[in-house]
Amino acid sequence: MEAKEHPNQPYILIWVILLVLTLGELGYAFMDLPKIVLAIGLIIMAIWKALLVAIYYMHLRHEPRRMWVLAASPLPLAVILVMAVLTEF
Amino acid sequence: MNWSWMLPETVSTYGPAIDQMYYVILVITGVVFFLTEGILIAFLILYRHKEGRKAAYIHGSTKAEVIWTVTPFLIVMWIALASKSSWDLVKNPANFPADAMQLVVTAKQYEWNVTYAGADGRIGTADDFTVRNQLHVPVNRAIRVNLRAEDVIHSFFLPDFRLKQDAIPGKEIPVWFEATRTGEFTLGCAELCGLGHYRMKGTVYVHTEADFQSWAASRAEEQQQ
Amino acid sequence: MSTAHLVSSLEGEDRTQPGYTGEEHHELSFIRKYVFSTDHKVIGKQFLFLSLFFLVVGGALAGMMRWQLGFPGQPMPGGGIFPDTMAPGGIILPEFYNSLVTMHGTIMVFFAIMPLLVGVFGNLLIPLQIGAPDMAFPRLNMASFWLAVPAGIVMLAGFLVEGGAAGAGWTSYAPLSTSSEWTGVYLGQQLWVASLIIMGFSSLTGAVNYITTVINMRAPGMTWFRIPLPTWSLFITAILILLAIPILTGGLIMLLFDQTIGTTFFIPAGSGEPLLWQHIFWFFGHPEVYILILPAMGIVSEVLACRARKPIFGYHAMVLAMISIAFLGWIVWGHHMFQSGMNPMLGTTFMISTVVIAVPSAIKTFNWLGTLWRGDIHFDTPMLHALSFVSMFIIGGLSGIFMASAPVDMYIHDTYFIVAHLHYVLFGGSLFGIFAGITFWFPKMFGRMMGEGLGKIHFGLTFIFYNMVFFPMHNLGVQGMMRRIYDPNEYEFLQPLQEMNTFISISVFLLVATQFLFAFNFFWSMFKGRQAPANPWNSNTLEWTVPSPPPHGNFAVMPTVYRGPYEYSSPEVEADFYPQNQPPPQADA
Amino acid sequence: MNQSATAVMDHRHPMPGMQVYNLKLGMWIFLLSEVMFFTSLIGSYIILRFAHPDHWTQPGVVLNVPLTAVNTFLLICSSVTMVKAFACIEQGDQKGLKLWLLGTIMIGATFVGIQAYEYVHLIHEGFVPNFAAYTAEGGNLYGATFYLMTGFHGAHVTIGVLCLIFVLFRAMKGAYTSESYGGVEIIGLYWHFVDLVWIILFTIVYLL
Ligand code: HEA
Ligand code: HEA
Ligand code: CUA
Ligand SMILES: [Cu+2]
Repeated sequence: MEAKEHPNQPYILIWVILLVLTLGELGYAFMDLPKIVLAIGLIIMAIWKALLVAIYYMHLRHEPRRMWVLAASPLPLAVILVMAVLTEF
Repeated sequence: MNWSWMLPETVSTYGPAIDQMYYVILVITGVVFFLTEGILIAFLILYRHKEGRKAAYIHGSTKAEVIWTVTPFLIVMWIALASKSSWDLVKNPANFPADAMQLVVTAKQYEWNVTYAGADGRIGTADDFTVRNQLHVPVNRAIRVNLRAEDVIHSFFLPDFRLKQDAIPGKEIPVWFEATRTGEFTLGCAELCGLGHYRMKGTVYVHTEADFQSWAASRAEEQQQ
Repeated sequence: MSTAHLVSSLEGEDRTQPGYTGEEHHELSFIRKYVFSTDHKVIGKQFLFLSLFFLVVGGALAGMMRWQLGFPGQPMPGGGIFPDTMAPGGIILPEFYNSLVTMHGTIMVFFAIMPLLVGVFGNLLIPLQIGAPDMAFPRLNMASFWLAVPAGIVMLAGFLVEGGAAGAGWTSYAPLSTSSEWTGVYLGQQLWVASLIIMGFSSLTGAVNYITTVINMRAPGMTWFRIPLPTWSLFITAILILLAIPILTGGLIMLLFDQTIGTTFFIPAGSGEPLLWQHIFWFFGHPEVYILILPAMGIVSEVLACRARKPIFGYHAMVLAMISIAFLGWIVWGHHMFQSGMNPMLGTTFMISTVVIAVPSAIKTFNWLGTLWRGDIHFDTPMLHALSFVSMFIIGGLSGIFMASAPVDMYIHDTYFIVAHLHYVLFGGSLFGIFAGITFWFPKMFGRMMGEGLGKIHFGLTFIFYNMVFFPMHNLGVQGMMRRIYDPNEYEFLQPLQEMNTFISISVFLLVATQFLFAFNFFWSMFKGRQAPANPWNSNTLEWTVPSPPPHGNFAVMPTVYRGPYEYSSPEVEADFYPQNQPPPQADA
Repeated sequence: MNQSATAVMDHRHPMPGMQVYNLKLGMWIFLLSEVMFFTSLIGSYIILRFAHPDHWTQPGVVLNVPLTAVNTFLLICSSVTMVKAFACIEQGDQKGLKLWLLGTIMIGATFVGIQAYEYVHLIHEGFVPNFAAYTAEGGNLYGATFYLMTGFHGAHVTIGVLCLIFVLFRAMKGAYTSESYGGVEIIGLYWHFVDLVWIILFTIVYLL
């Protein structure tokens, strides 16, 4: 069984990273920076955190490659929708 | 009964270009239609079941498939690119004639209100006047219509001018047209807007320049009183 | 520990072990067997009856609409039964007409064609064609059907409440659909939203099930490129459903809040954006129309190959074409919004992506023709329907090219040209595909053959009347007749078209009358038809290797698959077919 | 062993499939549709905000960011407890499973509680989704989209808590073993996904 092969997971380490990132976000958000710089930084940190959760907690890194493809499949659609509609305004 | 595939006469400057695009597509699709349906019928006759016939054991042909992928691709891409110019001409405000006469058309359930600038030539001033369900324009002059809607979405449809544009509440959408001959034409609503949608119509009166001026003057006067 | 083991302990029984034959050993009560059944074949039949019922309802609504258009302002025969809020004295009111159009479109799309294709054939065919004993999640499958039923009831309830049924079109454009002040419809509009949200859950549970089943439950040897095309198409359709429906659900929820609790997502008076609704709707809506055609394409491919006794021409190309249709389907939604006031640059982008989608359709069309070429064509009823699918889909697809050209669409948008297009693809395409599918798999479903003579008469008349109904609509559109118009005679320039409208309406009545032949044939054959053998069409795919109808659990022994599904007229064997699970002659047995 | 079972052993005809058991695959597939669902909500928020920048206020003016930061912290912790529960049952540690599950449930419930508290406060201050009744600074679209997104996320957490209670209930009856832990794994997937959505929401709604 695939799961048996990973008894010692860096779960706690990831937890610490997530916390640090959250604190980082909080501090960063209230810095006096141009809006766009803020937005980019925050989005990068959010995506980073989301990826950590998906890869470690949802065990994507132990899944076959096909599962990655599956998991990523809706993302381009989401981007297309939002980007296209944004050009309206 | 009128089984014609010919479009009715068009009276706008860009109408002929749009009609031409339509006819080009009609010819292309017509050819494709007769070709494919003809082949289909021919095959049905040629290869109908007969005693002792065994079908050919063929899984496909890469060459044929490449041909019938690339050919339609080129044709349809050409259609899209050829359509682009009339589209930009009509709908892209950057390409609108600069000296166009300005009007405001406000749609609401179930009427069209057309606001003219009045004597000062500017909209939004006291001498503006508004007429209902009538759109009076001079011939051979570009008209820029700023479309508004008060309640729900309507669609400003001038079939003889080949123009259609939705009017959206909360937005002002510009379109333009230029009539090539005088006469009376239809203004319709082409977007379902409630139970009176079917009767939300008006008339377009295309006047000569002189007639238009005198009409406008008399309306402006009426408005003053 | 094996995967199968794990599943077994979760599900209480081992469904992936070979030789698993289901629960047939213990007798099931009537309720468990026919009402709350978890057997995919029974659920498929339940969907069949449900959606045929809604097809009849949708047809009846269409008939009433056509009465008004053909004979405007005249009392409907038998129309006296309607209350004065709908049709006083049998004369249809404008607001009732709007409800008819809306409910006709909605019911046909969401409650007739979609469940017919996805609910019926998805359930019936997927496990049988891949050699599985049942769906991956039989109970979820049952839930899918039992969500569709209340959704349908809620939808129909619109006709009973005060203010009548939803009347803002099947596209329900905001802000019209957000307030009774504008539609005159009260609860009906909200029931419409609620119903579609529930129906969305039904479709979603189905989709999760189909995708898992196809990925995980295939019999040994059933590689991706040995999957029969109907299953392929249903698999791709399920992915479209999975990703498109939630977008609609999100939009519907916002719409419902706008209608009920005073939010203003789509209401400009509260700085909402009406165009946002249109984007959301069509981002779902265009994939939706491919949801409505892809399974029919799969069915037709199967029937064509089988009845022409010839391998499908370009199997790989067929699969790739479906995948690219599904993919491109996500980036063309703007073609419904060319005249909506969207950014014209964006319009150009959508025009280009839209025409490109004609290419995979072209591949499919020509491959169907290629399949017929040098075949041995048997004109049975399913084949006739499949052939008319091909020829009618060509018409519908080609009319799509006119609209794809944004400047031409400027004139024909929201005219009967669009109505003609959508019925050519949806009736000429999807519904003929469904007729082909029903007549082809009827023996597998009910264990009896469908009447062939009556079937042919039904086909012939339907084909003729159908064209008499919808072909002239192109001409109406070319003359400029708008859609969703209660009485075209209001417009002077449309008055000369009345004759044609009457002609169409009379043809509709003939078309509807013809369908009684089908209904009769259907029910008569169910009870009195000739007993069907396991494989009446000499077909290759796995569902024909089991008895008609297949037993609970489908396969007595798990089949092994040796080859692709369309090995007709193979030189390797004497017969002109070569079932997928038949071992090769020189097998080292 | 019957004939078909031999076929499975036959190396020329391997069992196709993902090498992922049905339930897990199904959950992943379901989560993809959830991605699209939240796309429609979050996407609408982005678009509406972009179209009406004046309707939105700076972070911290209306919303209580520190409180929600605590909530974010809680949800992240609950992901760890969840994954610990899963790690325990993988090793066959029944007691650990139950304890960590219980912890996850408690934290999840606290999250929902804090969110409810936050809602009550905000509504009290006049930050409501309803247009007509809107009083606070910023415009009603802000309120409407805020409640829409956080509300549906909260509903997901609530459903997650209920499912976890069900799983805990089954765990008490010893339904899971180191051989059979699918139920724990898939509720875990769901739970982490909900956490993941919150990570995005917190950034977009509270910080940007
Ligand atoms: C099953 C459903 C289905 C299918 C398959 C299609 C297929 C297509 N549709 Fe259609 N469409 C609808 C259902 C469908 N549509 C519905 C319901 C509406 C109305 C919604 C509403 O407003 O209520 C609509 C509306 C609609 C519009 C909006 C019109 C408007 O409102 O103004 C447009 C515009 O581009 C369009 C385009 C197309 C195109 C380009 C295709 C293409 O996929 C077609 C491709 C096929 C072919 C082209 C034929 C085969 C190919 C060949 C034989 C090869 C050679 C061809 C060439 C070289 C041209 N459709
Ligand atoms: C999805 C498929 C579908 C189907 C099959 C149909 C079928 C028909 N449609 Fe419809 N139609 C739509 C989808 C469909 N339609 C949509 C999406 C719209 C747009 C709505 C909108 O604008 O909002 C529309 C709009 C529309 C209009 C435009 C209305 C307007 O704009 O004002 C018209 C007008 O004539 C029309 C007519 C018809 C007719 C006469 C039929 C006939 O073909 C009906 C014939 C009857 C049947 C096919 C039922 C027969 C029953 C059986 C075969 C089963 C019997 C078997 C057993 C009981 C065992 N339709
Ligand atoms: Cu205004 Cu239709
Ligand atoms: Cu489309």
